[in-house]
Amino acid sequence: MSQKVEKLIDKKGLRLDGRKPDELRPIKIEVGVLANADGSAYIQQGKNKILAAVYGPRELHPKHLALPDRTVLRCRYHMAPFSVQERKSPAPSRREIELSKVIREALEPSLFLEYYPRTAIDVFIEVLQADGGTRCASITAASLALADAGIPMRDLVVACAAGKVDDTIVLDLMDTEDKKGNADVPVALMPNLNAITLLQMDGNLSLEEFEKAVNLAIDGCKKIYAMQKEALRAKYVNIKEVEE
Amino acid sequence: MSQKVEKLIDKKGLRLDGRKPDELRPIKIEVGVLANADGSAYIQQGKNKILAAVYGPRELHPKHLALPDRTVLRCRYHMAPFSVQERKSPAPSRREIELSKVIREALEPSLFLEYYPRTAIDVFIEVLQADGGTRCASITAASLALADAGIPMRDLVVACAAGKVDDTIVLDLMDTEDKKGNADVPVALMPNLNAITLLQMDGNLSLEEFEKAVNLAIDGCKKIYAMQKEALRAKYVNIKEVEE
Amino acid sequence: MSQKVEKLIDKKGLRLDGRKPDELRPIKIEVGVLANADGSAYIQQGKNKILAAVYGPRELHPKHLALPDRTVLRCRYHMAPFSVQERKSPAPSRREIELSKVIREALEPSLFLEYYPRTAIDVFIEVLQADGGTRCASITAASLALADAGIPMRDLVVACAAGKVDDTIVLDLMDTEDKKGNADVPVALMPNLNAITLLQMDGNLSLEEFEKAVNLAIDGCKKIYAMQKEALRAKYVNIKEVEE
Amino acid sequence: MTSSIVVRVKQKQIARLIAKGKRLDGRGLTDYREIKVEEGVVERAEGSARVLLGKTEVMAGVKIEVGQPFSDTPNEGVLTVNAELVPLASPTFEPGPPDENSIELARVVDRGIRESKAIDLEKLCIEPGKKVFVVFVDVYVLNHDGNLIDASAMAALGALLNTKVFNYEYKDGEVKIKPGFTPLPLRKHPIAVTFAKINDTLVVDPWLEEERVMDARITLTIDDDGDICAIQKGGSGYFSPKQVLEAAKIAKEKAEEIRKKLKW
Amino acid sequence: MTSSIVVRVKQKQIARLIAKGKRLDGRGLTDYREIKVEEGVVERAEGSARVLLGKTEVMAGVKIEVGQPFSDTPNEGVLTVNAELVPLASPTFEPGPPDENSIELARVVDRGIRESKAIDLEKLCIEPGKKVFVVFVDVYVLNHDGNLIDASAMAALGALLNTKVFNYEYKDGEVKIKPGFTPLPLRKHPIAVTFAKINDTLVVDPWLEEERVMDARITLTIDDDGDICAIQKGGSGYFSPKQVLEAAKIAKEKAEEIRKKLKW
Amino acid sequence: MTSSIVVRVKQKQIARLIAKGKRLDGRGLTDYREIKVEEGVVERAEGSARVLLGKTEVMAGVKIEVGQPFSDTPNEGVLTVNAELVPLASPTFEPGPPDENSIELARVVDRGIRESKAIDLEKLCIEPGKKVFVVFVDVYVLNHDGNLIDASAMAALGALLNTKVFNYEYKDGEVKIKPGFTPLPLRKHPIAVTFAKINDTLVVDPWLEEERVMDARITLTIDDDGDICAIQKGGSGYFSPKQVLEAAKIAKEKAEEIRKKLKW
Repeated sequence: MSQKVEKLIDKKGLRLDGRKPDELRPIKIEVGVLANADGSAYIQQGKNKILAAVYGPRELHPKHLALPDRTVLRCRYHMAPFSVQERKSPAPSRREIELSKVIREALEPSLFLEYYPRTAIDVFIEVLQADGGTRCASITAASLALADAGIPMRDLVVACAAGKVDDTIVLDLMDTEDKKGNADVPVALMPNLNAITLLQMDGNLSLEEFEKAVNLAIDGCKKIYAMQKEALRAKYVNIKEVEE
Repeated sequence: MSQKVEKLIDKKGLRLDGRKPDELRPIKIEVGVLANADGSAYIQQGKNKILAAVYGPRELHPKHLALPDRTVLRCRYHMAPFSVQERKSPAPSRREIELSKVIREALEPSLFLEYYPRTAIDVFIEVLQADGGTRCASITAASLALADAGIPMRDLVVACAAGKVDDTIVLDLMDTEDKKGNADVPVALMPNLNAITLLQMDGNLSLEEFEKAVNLAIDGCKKIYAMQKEALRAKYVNIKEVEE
Repeated sequence: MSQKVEKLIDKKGLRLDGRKPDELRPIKIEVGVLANADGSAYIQQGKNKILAAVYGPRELHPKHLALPDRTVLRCRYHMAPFSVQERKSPAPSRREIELSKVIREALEPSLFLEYYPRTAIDVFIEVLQADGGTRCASITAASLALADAGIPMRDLVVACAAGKVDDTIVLDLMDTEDKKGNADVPVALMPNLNAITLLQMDGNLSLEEFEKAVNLAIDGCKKIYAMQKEALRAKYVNIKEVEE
Repeated sequence: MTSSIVVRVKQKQIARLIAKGKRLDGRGLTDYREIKVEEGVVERAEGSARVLLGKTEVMAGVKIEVGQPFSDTPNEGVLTVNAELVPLASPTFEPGPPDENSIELARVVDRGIRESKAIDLEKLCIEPGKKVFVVFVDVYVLNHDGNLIDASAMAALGALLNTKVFNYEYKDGEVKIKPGFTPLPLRKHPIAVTFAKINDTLVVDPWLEEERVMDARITLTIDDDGDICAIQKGGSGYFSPKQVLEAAKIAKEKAEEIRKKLKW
Repeated sequence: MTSSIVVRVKQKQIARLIAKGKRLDGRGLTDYREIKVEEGVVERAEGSARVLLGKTEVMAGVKIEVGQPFSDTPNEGVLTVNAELVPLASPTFEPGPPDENSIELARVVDRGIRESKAIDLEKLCIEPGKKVFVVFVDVYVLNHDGNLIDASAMAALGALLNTKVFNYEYKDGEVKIKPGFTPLPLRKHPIAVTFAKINDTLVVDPWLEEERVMDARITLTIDDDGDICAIQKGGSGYFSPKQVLEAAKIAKEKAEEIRKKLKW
Repeated sequence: MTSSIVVRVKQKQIARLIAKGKRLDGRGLTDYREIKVEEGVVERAEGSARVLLGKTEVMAGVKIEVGQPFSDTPNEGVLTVNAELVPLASPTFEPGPPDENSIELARVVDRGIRESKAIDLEKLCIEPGKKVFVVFVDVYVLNHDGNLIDASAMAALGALLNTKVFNYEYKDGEVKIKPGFTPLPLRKHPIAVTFAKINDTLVVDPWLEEERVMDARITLTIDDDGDICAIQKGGSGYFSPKQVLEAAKIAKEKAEEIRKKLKW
């Protein structure tokens, strides 16, 4: 009955999957992966597998929801029923509704919403497999999908969590660390503007630990930011090659 | 297993809470209790605690629901999840939907709906604690909230139930009397017009008993009507005092 | 626990209800049975009892669903809660939603949708008692209701199933045959145009058996078609008699 | 807008007639339209009936299932009444979940049956607190020409009157169905009588044209002893106390009349 | 309005080509687009597959849970197929509960698996009438470029083919998971073959441009023996009886072709 | 359109004041509005409280029921937080199921209680894996004048503080209620502190006028030890890392201040 708390960090200071505390999981990013969407991106971060698609700017139905002076950014974060251990009902859960909101608010600061009055931009995120940190990976992919759709932006938004596990501040928590650790701090960043666009936390951190965690998450964000830009470049190069 | 039917009226002719058959529960009424609403009122009747708020006349969405020749009166009677013994789901029950309708139809005759074409007046009722007779207390409070919102009216609507308990016709049934008694007859009245705007019944009454019960309920209504007017006066006096 | 598979066809080659393999159940059709609907029909086929009503062409709400160049045909197939062995929730099931779609698509080819731009024609089907083959009987009745509503059409649509039961191809399966048989092939037909407007199947049939079943179903359709026309004629005669 | 002018013209016409004690369809003020009740129309249901009240047509079906009792009435069966205003019955009915009108209709029919104690619910208990019979009454309006409440109450009662409960054996917490049926234990026959107030006059059994112009509506449900067991006022008008008492008296007479006529 | 003119121009162009036995994308009338199936793409699911049919992309995932059997099949496991037309797959898909299109898609895929008796559901019974395995097949459309039915049926089958059921011990009414897995007992490989009727001609595996101009659609699902196990006609047009039988013959050939190609 | 001009004018006015360290309602940048907490306002609930934060008014009620634990925490009671933005509280609230704002509000309040481990959930276990107490916290917003999160967190905590759990006897799988009550086992007092960022400056406890013009919002929930147990950023703006750390420091002070004042 009583669940033995397993050690999340071993004697060598390594984590369950062999990572060092400040090490990211393997990340694979691809841009422009879906044929119909105006923009799209795919991210694998550990066992997370996430697709993001962008449609728009486009007309908005029903029309009375349109705004005269700016575009309406809409965002849906959604998990496939088979993405988690126990089958998830496809109807949006309260968690998915909250995450859709905070992800939208993490992406909004990067966009020039006033460029496209009376329109909508739709961001659709589908988590095909979940392994902790899906909101962060979703933001990373969604921002790329927006860029791929040609939406002008101040900066890419990139996200990564830090947290506390067995009294150690660690980067990029995977599922088990998230559930059995002491705290999780997801952070979204526009690196060029040094602007935090998403910040959440649950768990227990002193002020000092919190500062450490935020800084570590920002470091992680910057590393992923480089991969984001590389993925964008890869797509343009491909297009060029195809065109030539 | 077998529930002993307790005596609802004792040898002295007094009820479970010590009241005489034709006695109202203690009532406390306050007008103008909510800052945002255009009009509001609070009523305590026995252990009932009910808030009513009015917004409007205001624009109505979606617009195609607007009427060219009169205002649309909308009414929502709603119980807080913690207002009853077993937690109530916040989604509207069939009972709440029916009560919303009959309360709206009890208030409508008092209003000059044709004064505000193409608008809506919204009456929102929240039962914070329920103890029998909530529909009546709700009407009493809602009518005051309408008056507080400055909506012109023919008369205040006031409501009170009578019923039959242990073969006695009694006034203003509380929860236990409602559930274990023989009949409950809620009545809403515009006293100056001698007009009954709500009448329901469930239980078993002969024609003679019914007549007695209606008359007793009307007496109760008239007593509460005096308190309604007093509560309105109290608010105006307060405003005056504040203004001076 | 183990359900003995009963014989669905006896030694004489007769079915559970005494029918021969290519025999229809008793059918009773009436046109113009509902006072409010623009057109209506009632069908009894075996123990199936089904009402169909048509309203329209009429205005369509919300208006943005209207089409500039044709009418919108809408169809609701719905079962009464008491129509089946175990009470059915009145909320539309997935099966009812699918059947509403295929019935609509079976009726559409018979109509000149472009005659009534910006309008809707509504077909409402209520299964009062179900006994296998309700989708076919519904189509037969709905097409008559459309005719009764005066909607111009290329031909009546008539439907009937064939199937396989105890290795025999049979016509017009009733409930038990449908559930315990090997295959069911509902077919809808516009007989004058030799056009199949609905075709479904479930079970297991070789190509040869399938061909036999389709041909048998078409034969059945043609027999019911005669009854359809007779029922229409009966109504007009009645009207004439009333007028005279 | 046009339609509301038509309504006003018709309203005047109806009102003028009523002032003379007459109605548009020729009835007297307290006359019902023709009532036809057909029982047992859906063999697959445990009970069923179809009611024609003039052109208003309502069907009711009863299904019996085994379920759990409510925790405050552990040794009583459960009664559930539902009403569907299916869209084939009227151009104004829309498909979708029950709206306030169908919910009110179901609850008024329910109240009549429940408060008259028509069904002996204690006889529908299988094991106290665990298993009881659940009686589903589904009211299905097929054509709406006014006074749905009275027609629905009659259809529901008609269906209950021919309802059979399957026989069973109860062992080790399992209900095993046995051959044969027992009639539903029915003790009372509540009749709903509805009035419309038009031009300050009460008329019984309003049809659709009258409902369109009425100020308010009141229904009284009367049991076999002539007692009132349920009342529902509807509509955005009001009644005087005198009118209410007058309605109660007429309702008692009308209910007796109907009960005799239908041999209920 | 413009879009419907474009549709009409394209319709003529597609129809003209089809009259010559050609198609806009260069295929022959009975040619499928390129088919790619990738199995086991979601490790967290008990089974999964991703199918590319030209640019149409569909994923399916299988989850296995312990649940109750249906009362009329007490010793069989339960199969549940669901399909989501998630809005990232097409500008015309909207978020929200399943609409008639996704319900039809799910039910056609379900029918193919169920009617071919592909899964040996009796082997998924744990205790008759009490506990069985429930097989959830979730079809997830990721890019819609036409012929979702065939792609979804393939994705569902591909996912079932690599589905593992966890080993268990059953004692005192409790299911205890044991180490290791057993493959899902799969006996058949139903293949759905869909035709569009355009200009009175049948074409196999319609892509989106063809679906936009087609009169009607028909799907035949064929099992390993070449028998038909499910059919679904869709769209607001019709077929002649001859066309239906022709489609059945072609479907049988195509299904065999695909089964060989995919080694199913 | 007009309203957005008004907003812009007010925005400038509010921003100009804040640049001088002042606020429209006279408060300092890190001052809370007046806080009033009234406990035990609904006798029928197991716990309840009403909070006034300036003109923002929130009520919370706690109900305790017996239910099942989650499968991953078999020996812990269950906490469920729900928030209703009932339409009487603001002209912008609409009746209907919870929208993203009320869901976020409920989840932020929930996180503060859950992550601070305020309730000793293990003490709410009746039989591991079978029966536990379920604690329903219902937050009911009665008047919205800004900063619903802090007011709701206080109302929830206030309600929990006076929550009584009924005594019981557990035998043969049945919970029998016994006379008397035990206080809910509460170990921590999490306080939510919310900041608005206006004109690149942080202000504590924003009221409605400030929320209308703010760029972004951040809430930090602080436990009795001064540790952070939950954070939520909201709104379509951003914060610099420095601002975030500054907010954390101020939140710690403010939480201590409030805890002292309310004697929590």
